[in-house]
Amino acid sequence: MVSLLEVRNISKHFGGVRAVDDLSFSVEPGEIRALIGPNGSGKTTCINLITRVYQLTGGEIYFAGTRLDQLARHQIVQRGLARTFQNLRLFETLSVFDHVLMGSYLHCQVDFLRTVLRAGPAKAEIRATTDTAQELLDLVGLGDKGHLLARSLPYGKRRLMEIARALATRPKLLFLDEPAAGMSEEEIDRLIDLVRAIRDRGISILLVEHRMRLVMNVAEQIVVLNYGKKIAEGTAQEIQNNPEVITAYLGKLHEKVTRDA
Amino acid sequence: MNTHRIRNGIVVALFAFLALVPTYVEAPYVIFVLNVTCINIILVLALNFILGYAGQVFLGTIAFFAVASYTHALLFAKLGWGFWPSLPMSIVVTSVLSLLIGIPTLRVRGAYLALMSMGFIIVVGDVIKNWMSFTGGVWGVPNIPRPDIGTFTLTSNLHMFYLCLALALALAWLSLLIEDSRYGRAFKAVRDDQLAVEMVGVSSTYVKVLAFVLCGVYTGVAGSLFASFNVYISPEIYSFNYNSIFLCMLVVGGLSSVPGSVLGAILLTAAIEVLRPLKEKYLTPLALLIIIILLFEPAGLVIFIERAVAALRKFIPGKRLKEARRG
Amino acid sequence: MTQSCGRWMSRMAVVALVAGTVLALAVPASAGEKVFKIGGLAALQQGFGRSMQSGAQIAIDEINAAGGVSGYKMQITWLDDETSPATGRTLAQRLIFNDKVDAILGCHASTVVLATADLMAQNQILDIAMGSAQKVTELNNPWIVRVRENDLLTGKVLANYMVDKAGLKKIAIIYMSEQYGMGGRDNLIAALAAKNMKLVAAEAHNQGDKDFSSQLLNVKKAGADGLVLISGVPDLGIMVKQARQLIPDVKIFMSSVGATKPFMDVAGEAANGTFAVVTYTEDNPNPMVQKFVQAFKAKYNAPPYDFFSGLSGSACENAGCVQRNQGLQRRDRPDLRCGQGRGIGARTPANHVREHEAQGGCEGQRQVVLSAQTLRTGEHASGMFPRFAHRESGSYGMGNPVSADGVRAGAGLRVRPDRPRV
Amino acid sequence: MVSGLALGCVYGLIALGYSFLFNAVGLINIAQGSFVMLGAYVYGVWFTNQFHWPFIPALAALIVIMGLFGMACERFFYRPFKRAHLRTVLVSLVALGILLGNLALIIWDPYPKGTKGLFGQTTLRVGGMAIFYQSLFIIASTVLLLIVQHWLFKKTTIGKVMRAVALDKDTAALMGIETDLAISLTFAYSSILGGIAGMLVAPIFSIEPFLQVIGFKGFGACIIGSFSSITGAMAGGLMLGVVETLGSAYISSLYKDAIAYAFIIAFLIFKPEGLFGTRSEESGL
Repeated sequence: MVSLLEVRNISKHFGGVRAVDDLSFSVEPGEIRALIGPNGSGKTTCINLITRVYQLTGGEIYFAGTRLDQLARHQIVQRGLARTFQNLRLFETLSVFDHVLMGSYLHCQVDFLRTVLRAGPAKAEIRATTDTAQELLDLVGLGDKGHLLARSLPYGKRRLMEIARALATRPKLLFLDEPAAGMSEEEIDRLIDLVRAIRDRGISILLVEHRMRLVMNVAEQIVVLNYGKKIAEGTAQEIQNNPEVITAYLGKLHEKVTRDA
Repeated sequence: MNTHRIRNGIVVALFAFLALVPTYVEAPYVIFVLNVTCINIILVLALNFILGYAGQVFLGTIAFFAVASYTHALLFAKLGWGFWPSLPMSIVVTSVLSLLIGIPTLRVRGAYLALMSMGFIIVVGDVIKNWMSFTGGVWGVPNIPRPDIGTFTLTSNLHMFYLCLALALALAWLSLLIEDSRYGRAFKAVRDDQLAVEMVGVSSTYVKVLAFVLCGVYTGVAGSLFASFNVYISPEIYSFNYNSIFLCMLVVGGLSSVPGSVLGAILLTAAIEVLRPLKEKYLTPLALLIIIILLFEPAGLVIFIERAVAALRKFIPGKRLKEARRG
Repeated sequence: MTQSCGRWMSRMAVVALVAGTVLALAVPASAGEKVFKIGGLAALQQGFGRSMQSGAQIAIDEINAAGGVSGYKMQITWLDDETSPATGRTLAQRLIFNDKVDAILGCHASTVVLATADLMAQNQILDIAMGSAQKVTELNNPWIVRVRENDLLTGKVLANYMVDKAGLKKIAIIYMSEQYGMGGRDNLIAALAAKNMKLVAAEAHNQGDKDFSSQLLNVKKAGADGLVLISGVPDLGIMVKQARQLIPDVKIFMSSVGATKPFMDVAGEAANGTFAVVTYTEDNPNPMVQKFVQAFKAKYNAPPYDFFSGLSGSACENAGCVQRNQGLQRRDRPDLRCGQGRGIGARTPANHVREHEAQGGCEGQRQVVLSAQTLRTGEHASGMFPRFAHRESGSYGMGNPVSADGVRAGAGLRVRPDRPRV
Repeated sequence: MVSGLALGCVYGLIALGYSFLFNAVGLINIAQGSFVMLGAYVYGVWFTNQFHWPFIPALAALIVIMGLFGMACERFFYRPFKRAHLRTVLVSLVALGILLGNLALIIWDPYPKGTKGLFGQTTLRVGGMAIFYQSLFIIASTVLLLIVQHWLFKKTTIGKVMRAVALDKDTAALMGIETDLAISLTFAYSSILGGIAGMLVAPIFSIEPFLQVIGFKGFGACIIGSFSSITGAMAGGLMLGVVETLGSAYISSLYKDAIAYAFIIAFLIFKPEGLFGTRSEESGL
């Protein structure tokens, strides 16, 4: 079986710094995979490389059998790969509803003139996208917030809105970049349900996350990075018992403890 | 939906106001200025696509305008094409040019784009001025005929005004429709965050080029109307001063707002005529006005009207009941 | 609440400030009883426009002090046309329909004159044009008269002097790529062709250029001994400076722009030893000219900057009389009588020039196009601007035997002999 | 060729003002040309033509005036829009340009003016060519200013503060740096640079409101060279000057500006980081 996403030996150097170094991993259809690692281990850089925000220094990326690293950013999304951002990227002047509608832009087929004049098939299309948007907002629990300006939402809700926006592009694979940051424990509970619900729609998920509660609860496979390199890969159970991972995480903790002492 | 109704209402009201002016004021000079107002409205709407909706600091609309007027003038006055064939032709030429300019230009952003647009104005000006055999060079193109409808020629400025007004209204309405469509949303999204737009699978370059082409189409119409209306065109018309005036109109009226663009064009065209006794000094109050508006109400003067209308509506019980019933 | 109130107060204060500025800048116009209204159109953002404004005011003050024209007081309203034909058209309408002017003192840019020509004819408004282009003549519009020299004449005068008097063999030109420069070039070529000569180099530059080295080097390569520069200020001044640096030996000739104070200011010492064709100079001993210059100095505390002041003054003096002389009376002003027109510039409509040319002679043409005062008396003694040392004057004017082809119009050619170079 | 070099130096000099502000605030000041114009007027018309001050006090006064003026511009035309969309800042600066151009017209009349400069019209004769001393003066001053700027930016505390602010305003503020003051000083310095450029070019060009346009060429120089490198800006200026001179000599003097802008635009499109810049990671992050 072909992997949905296959990352082969990618690396990224910023000047002399090797942010990502010869990294390979894959995501299978229908799975939730997590990418974890200490701060600065290259998790977000890795996502930025796959979505072409950064240029690769080396390596190849395949998505459902086709090569990704030659495409423009928007083409990657058109192939079925969507993402959210660690530091939220909102459209300042658009409402929550508009954000989600923006996500379904790429699936609109009707030509310019008929869309603008709302003639012929445009009407049906507008209705369809509006319905989808409402449905997605309901899914993430923002069903009644559609008319608000996105920037007026609290931090945690903005993250949910970004997820709805990404879902509106109808992805096969969704990257969630630290979705739990800034969320309360209660919100994380709901997020866990949401992530599972998304997966149940047949969308694979690559989760970059700090909050171990989320990762350990939802991820089926976990990839651990340290200094841009993969140091371990396996189920939650395996990772928790992997000595190298413990050193990477606890090593820091250990250092910190000794320093504090 | 409510804000949309207010917005559309203001546009209609502004155009109705313009249409009614000639019934009360018959002075030929006022009628003349009304024509200029309509052409300015179209130009400001054009600039609004790029600077307002898409947020790109491209200030070269005057160059598109020049190309459009020259295309129209040469086809109409020299080749005798007639107004109605020349109009779509100048729209096509201008939008193709804006496409050609748009694609490479859009790789650059912010102040780079601002400079490139200034350079573009200079290049277009140089070509028009120096390509004697084709454009008539510095002498311009004289005797551009007025448009005709059927067998009726719009020689009088009043008739010309109704044509300009109708076209301006149609284009303003089209702007409103575009704003409410997914394209309008995409323009604003590109302005707010290009990367996020690309990350929902939309090419930001495509969106920006679309804004450019729309700007080209609008300036195409404005250029055609202007050439026929003014009878004579020459390179001096398309000056930096005139260009800054569009910018003022848009900022003063309200960036990213159709009623704002229309209001800005009306107010400033009138203001410039009122400030004429200041002679060469009229740019000073205009520049101060921009700064003041940016400082106190970056959304432009139109926001005051919108607020006033919204406040008035609260006092109309019937409306409130109806809305309560609906909601 | 108080905060928003304070915010409002500060906003209102700013608005008041702006309104105040606007009002302070605006000059309220006063209305007389019996007035002859002139509308002034000029690029007031440029020096020429400013000169026209101040020069015309002198003449109007003088006329009004003497009781006006046939009892009509003269009054002038100036508007800035930015040398844009579009703005010019708008403003012409404003002047004609709103301010109800009787005559328009036209723009110095020929394109504006061309753009407004049809309005003048339709509304029977006399346009006293300042544009010097031959195209203005070709309009054949009886409502346009001109008080400035036709560019055609400048070309002829230059050719006559350079070839016949100075004996130059290789003449080159650098011109501004605007109507003024291009017209000047064509006229010079025509005038030289009449003498079986050709330009050895014709180079162009764009308005606002700062570096002319490539044009000057081409002229140098062509081995020119005489160089004609037809351009505007300040480009002309910078060009002369650079010409002195790159081709020190060439003789430099200019159109009337080369005899203006702004040119002198920019060119500085480099202006020494250059030649300029001009119809009006403030050191012309003609009492009329001197009276004008005195009045100007008294009012503005400075000498007139350029010929536009003088021409503009002359134009105003004539505005009243021309209409009657030409039978071009406005229907609504049958009572208007000819005043004491002293200049002759405006007396002949532009189409007369054409007739004369068609006949192959230029008799009378100078009267049409050249400033009246300096020509009629024939006593014009040209000079240099007093602030330059080594003054030595010569005159190439009316009655000069060199003008064998009958162009006796070169009265204003001002000769600025070479000064010994260091 | 020599004149191309001198012209290039002028462009480079103006480019310095742009590049300084860009390095410190990350802003391209489209009104820089107006600073040049203002410097030319203040120094040329007021100090030299009207007051007849000697060079040194006039230069000192120019520096003080331009510095204060730059700070005022920052206060009214930049600071209020610091957090707004870039478009707002740029529109505000365009308005500043219009305002200054028109005010110059009102304060000083619209007649173009000349000024003598330090060396008047005296020339140095080399072979068949005469070179204005003023041109040599411009080249020398430019080199001097280059060195000063390098030193100021890399070695002094104030330079370090400015660089810190440029890198990250918020962190710099947390470190106790008064970012507003630092930005204000940056504006002051770049305004002084503009003023000095104006002072230097006034004798070889002319003083008029239209002088603002020369700012665009300085900007172009930055694009060709680099905004982030001072030497780059200088080299870009020289290159632009030479291209302009050669373009008008071999192609057409009428399309000289068109050629120059085409050259700039080509650089923008194909090598946006400039000749001397390092390619920055193109990301919105």
